[in-house]
Amino acid sequence: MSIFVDTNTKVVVQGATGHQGQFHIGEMLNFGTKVVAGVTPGKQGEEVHGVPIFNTVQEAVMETDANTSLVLVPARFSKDAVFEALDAGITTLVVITENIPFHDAMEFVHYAMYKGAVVIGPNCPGIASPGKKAKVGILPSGIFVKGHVGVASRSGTLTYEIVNSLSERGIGQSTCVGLGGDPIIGTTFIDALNAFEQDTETKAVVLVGEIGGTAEEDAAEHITQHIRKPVFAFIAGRTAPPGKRMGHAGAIIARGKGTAKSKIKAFEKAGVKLASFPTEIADLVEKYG
Amino acid sequence: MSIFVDTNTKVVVQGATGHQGQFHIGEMLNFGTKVVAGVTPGKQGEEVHGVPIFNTVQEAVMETDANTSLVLVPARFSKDAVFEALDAGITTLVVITENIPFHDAMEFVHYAMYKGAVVIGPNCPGIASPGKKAKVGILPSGIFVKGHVGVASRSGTLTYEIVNSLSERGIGQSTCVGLGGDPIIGTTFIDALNAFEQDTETKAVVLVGEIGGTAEEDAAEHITQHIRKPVFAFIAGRTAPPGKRMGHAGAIIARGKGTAKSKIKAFEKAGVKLASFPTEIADLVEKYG
Amino acid sequence: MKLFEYRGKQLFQKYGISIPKGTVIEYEGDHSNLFFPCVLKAQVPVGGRGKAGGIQLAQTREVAKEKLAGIFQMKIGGFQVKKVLAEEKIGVKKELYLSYTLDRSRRMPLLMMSGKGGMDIESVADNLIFKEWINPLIGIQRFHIRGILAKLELEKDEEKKIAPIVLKLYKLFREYDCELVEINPLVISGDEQVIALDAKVIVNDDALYRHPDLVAEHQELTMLEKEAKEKGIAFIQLEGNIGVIANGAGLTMATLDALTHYKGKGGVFLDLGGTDDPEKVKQAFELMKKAKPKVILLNLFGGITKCDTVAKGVSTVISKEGIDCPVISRIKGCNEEIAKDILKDAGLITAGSLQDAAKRSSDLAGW
Amino acid sequence: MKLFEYRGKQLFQKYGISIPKGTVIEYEGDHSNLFFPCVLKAQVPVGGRGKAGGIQLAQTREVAKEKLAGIFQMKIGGFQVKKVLAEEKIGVKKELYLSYTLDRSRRMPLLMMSGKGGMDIESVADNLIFKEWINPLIGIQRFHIRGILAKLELEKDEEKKIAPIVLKLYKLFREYDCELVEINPLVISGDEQVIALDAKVIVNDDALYRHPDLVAEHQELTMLEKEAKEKGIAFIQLEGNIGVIANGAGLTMATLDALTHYKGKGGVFLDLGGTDDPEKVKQAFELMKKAKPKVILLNLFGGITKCDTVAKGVSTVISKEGIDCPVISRIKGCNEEIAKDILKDAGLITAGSLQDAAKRSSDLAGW
Repeated sequence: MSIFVDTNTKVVVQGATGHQGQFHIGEMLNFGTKVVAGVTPGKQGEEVHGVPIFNTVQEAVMETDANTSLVLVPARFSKDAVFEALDAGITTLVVITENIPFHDAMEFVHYAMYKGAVVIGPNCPGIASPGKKAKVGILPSGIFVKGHVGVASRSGTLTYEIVNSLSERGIGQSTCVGLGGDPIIGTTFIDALNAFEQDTETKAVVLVGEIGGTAEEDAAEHITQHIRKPVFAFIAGRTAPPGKRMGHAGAIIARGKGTAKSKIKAFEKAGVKLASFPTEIADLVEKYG
Repeated sequence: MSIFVDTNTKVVVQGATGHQGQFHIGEMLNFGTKVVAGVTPGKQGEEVHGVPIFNTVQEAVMETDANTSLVLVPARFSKDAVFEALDAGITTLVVITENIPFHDAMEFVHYAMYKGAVVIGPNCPGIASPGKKAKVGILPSGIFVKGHVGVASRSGTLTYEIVNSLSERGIGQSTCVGLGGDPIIGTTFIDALNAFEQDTETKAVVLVGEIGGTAEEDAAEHITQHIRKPVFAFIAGRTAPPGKRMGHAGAIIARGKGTAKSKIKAFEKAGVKLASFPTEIADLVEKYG
Repeated sequence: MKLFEYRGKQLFQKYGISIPKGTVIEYEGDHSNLFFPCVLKAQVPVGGRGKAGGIQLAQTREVAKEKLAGIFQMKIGGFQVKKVLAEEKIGVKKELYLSYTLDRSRRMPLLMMSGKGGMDIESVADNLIFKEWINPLIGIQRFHIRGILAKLELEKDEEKKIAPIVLKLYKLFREYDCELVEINPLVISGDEQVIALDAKVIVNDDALYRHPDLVAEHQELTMLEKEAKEKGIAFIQLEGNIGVIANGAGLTMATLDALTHYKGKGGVFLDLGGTDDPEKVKQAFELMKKAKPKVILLNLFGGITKCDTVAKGVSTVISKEGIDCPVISRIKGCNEEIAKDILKDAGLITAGSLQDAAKRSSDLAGW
Repeated sequence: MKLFEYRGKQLFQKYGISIPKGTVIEYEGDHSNLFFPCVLKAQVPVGGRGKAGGIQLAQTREVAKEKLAGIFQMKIGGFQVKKVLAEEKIGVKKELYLSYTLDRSRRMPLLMMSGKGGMDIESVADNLIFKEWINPLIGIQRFHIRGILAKLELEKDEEKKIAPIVLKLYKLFREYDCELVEINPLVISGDEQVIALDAKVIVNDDALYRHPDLVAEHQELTMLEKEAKEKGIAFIQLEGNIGVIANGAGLTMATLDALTHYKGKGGVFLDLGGTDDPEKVKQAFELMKKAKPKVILLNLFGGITKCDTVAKGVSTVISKEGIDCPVISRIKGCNEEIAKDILKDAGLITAGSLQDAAKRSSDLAGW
């Protein structure tokens, strides 16, 4: 198993013919991902790395049975793209695009719930399962090793660093999912934890959190009540001052909420093992067994 | 068993203190229904037949664990009332109110899907299960007898007539659900058929259809593919001219669609036994066994 | 409520959808605003006016006067022409079809477009009509429009001009609580303008209270139907000569159907609905009398509406005003016996079953 | 983007929410529109101005001149006062709190109201703050407003006046893509008017393109932060003296945290993000130099952003303009070895691990 993506994952890329689209279709194919279609209005009939391009997601789904969409379209067209994918029957969406207005994200996250679909992101690097040869997103392929640690993270590069250090120690990953750095995201730590708890391939979970919001506090409470697998965590932003957006739109201490202190305290209370430095996660997991 | 209502049904009545509300709370209580709360803004603390009144559905749900709502509020406030009930966690709604704008109904029907809730109606008489002593609506109590025929209908009085004639012959009912006479309704024949097919208490199904739309044609196709229990039907409006609304907003032959002829043909093709007169349904069911 | 073409076009204009230059002629001699050449279009709430001669071209004032006189004499589909719309003639390059309706099965607005505009859409092959469903939780989105336009095989330039029309028409459809808005044809003119040549707009009656700018006109109703509508009674005039009163729309329809079974023909559909108010019953019965049926068939199943309430209302009218046609009644349900007694006293014939009542009514009506 | 109080109040006015009569004073000598008595309110993008003396009452022109001179001298929360709002004084009967924010956990707008207006909402007891969540699929509905007002124990008459304000503020919140709109206090005045005494409006930066009427001002940013924003670089000035450059927000934060672990203090947060463009790296490094840190710590994990691209950008700046502070780098990932060579050639110190780099930077910065 794995979470959110597996060997049945068939990817359509929305925004396929742009620079980013072309590059990452190639990278995903190299990873072994079944990229079956691309969508760019007006470019029906073209191909990118042999992948056929369609005008609409509906046509792509009808022709290729795509079930997962990678959304790479610019922020101001993203809501439309997500709605289009959902109405076309896509059940898993990975939204890479950043700078999507929050109100747009709120609308499509709830519309996805109505459709019973999973949205990962927005403003996320995507998801990769090395064992299932399924990568939907822009994560660097080389850092992954097949294994039993599930990783869920609000950040990108920091996660690559952590995954890389796990891999260097021979600690492989079941699935690594980047949840996104925005305040409004479709899949939360709780959703990822529930999926990892169910996933027979995952033996331990690593959460990479940061300041802003209460996602980590919510997760801590959820872990206490529902999660039996060991959880490790790193929280970025211990030194961030209130009121400043630390690079991510979601990484901000606002109105007294979202401090690293509060998150660390909540995790400690829930028995989660915390690392002081990113690469220390590998030490903790190794020590655990 | 039964469908949509059972012994766990706890009813909150929205629009409880009006004339209709007071009368039907009494009737439902007499039927044996667990009417646990009423809602009328500004009347918190009052009682109707001993049932406590609350300002909001949320308070009613918190205090009484109501899970089903009967909506009796005027048409122009109905959308708000349905949204309120859904956000308060109500999972089954029976909307009696007629003359609700279609666009309002479309919105709340889909919002109910998002919430995973069942909406019966609008413009319907409600639902009754004599065996479960659960009636949510305005159907006359005296006509029902406990038994094994499931009835789903787009009309009110016509259904009472049919149910009454079944009861007079000693043919009891598992559940009788009035789906509503509007073009936009929450629960369709297909939904009711699926529920009756699952319901161990139901041995045969009676559908009461009428002109307008393609609900009967859709149902006929569904019966062919998915329904194993015997189905009997009556279609009203064989003599209705195109373009006239026959009393119900939904009973109209528009743009060549929705004729009785097309419905009868579809049902015949699906093996549904059709009655020429309302009371003939009882003959057919009796003959069947 | 079905709007007249010219009224629908006023709404189009409000939403920025181009329409031909035109003027409404309110009576035969009203020529002052005419221009030439012009197309004269009878304003009636039914289709088929073209075939009936309700659309005519006039090149000069002379011809226009003559043709207007003719059109104002016409009855089309039973409706007297009372207004004529005079419009400039548009040079047509392409004719498209564009509409929004309600899809009852999916409970959503349905957008339909076709490259085959200008003809009855029901006669257009299915594979030439393209559809997009608009989920009411999100409303229209760019992808709907992009998707449907891509299928119409238009020039890029035409797509760009039509896309905003598709969007604006949805706004009108939603904001005016429409059951139908249809532009057939939507034309691309010789000078590359996109113009709505016709307008069919049906507003949901139940939402009219939200649109005080639309005066309820209900042009498509007969005089008696209008009177009934004002009184809140479901009343429909049909072709036959038997008046049917019942409580509940389904029961009323079933009663009409039963008549047909016995070769009778319903002339009035009158549904008392769920009322238990004798005054309302009285009003309804008076309305029925005005329709002058040859026989009246009263079919009741008493529940919330009690049989005796209806019986009292009916007997009040008969005892006060008399009645000049036979009334057959069939009564069942709550307070059935009391009702039967009242009606017998009033001189009505009571039948045992619907079949019996329908047969006797049909025989009496002698169709 | 946080709007100044007076700008927020202009939006309130646009949405029909009453505000006190007032005028904006653009410079110290700008007295022409003043009226008396008036309240003088320093316009700064931070809270706490009341305690800092930024709100003062003036009964006469004399007093106003004197007080304005004082206020225009002030720096509040690090921000020089550049505008003052002069408002009529409102007689207060009741003070309420009203706001809409984003609930990140539920992914919905959150409506909050309290009868305890006029104080810091964080200091109000939880059971005195009432909440309604607004599902974005349906937007605000009557029941939300009815429900929350019922809990505030207001007079019926007051409820009726406040309900439309709650509705209008939601519209503003939604239509202007806000992260926060807050009225604290919303007052019922002595003469029973409902008036917004303060206005806090934060518009989502990413949606500013939809609001061309709002000129992006970003009053809350420093000069260098504004420059960075224009160039699309994530750059934040902090209190310390070590400049941190990394790629990715999480990694940059983690680098700052590592410094703190070794008693160092970050002075600049500079996130290169996912760029692989040497020109952008160059711009970012120049910006870093302008911030004049005592030490620069460069921490890279190469993936999409290749290590050598960053190294090239940095070495270009150093070779051209020189550098007057030590630069410690820690490089890992894609093209790590090439990058290390480039940086060594440019005279940078390379460290083996983040811990090592952080320790050496902190020691050099000598905090």
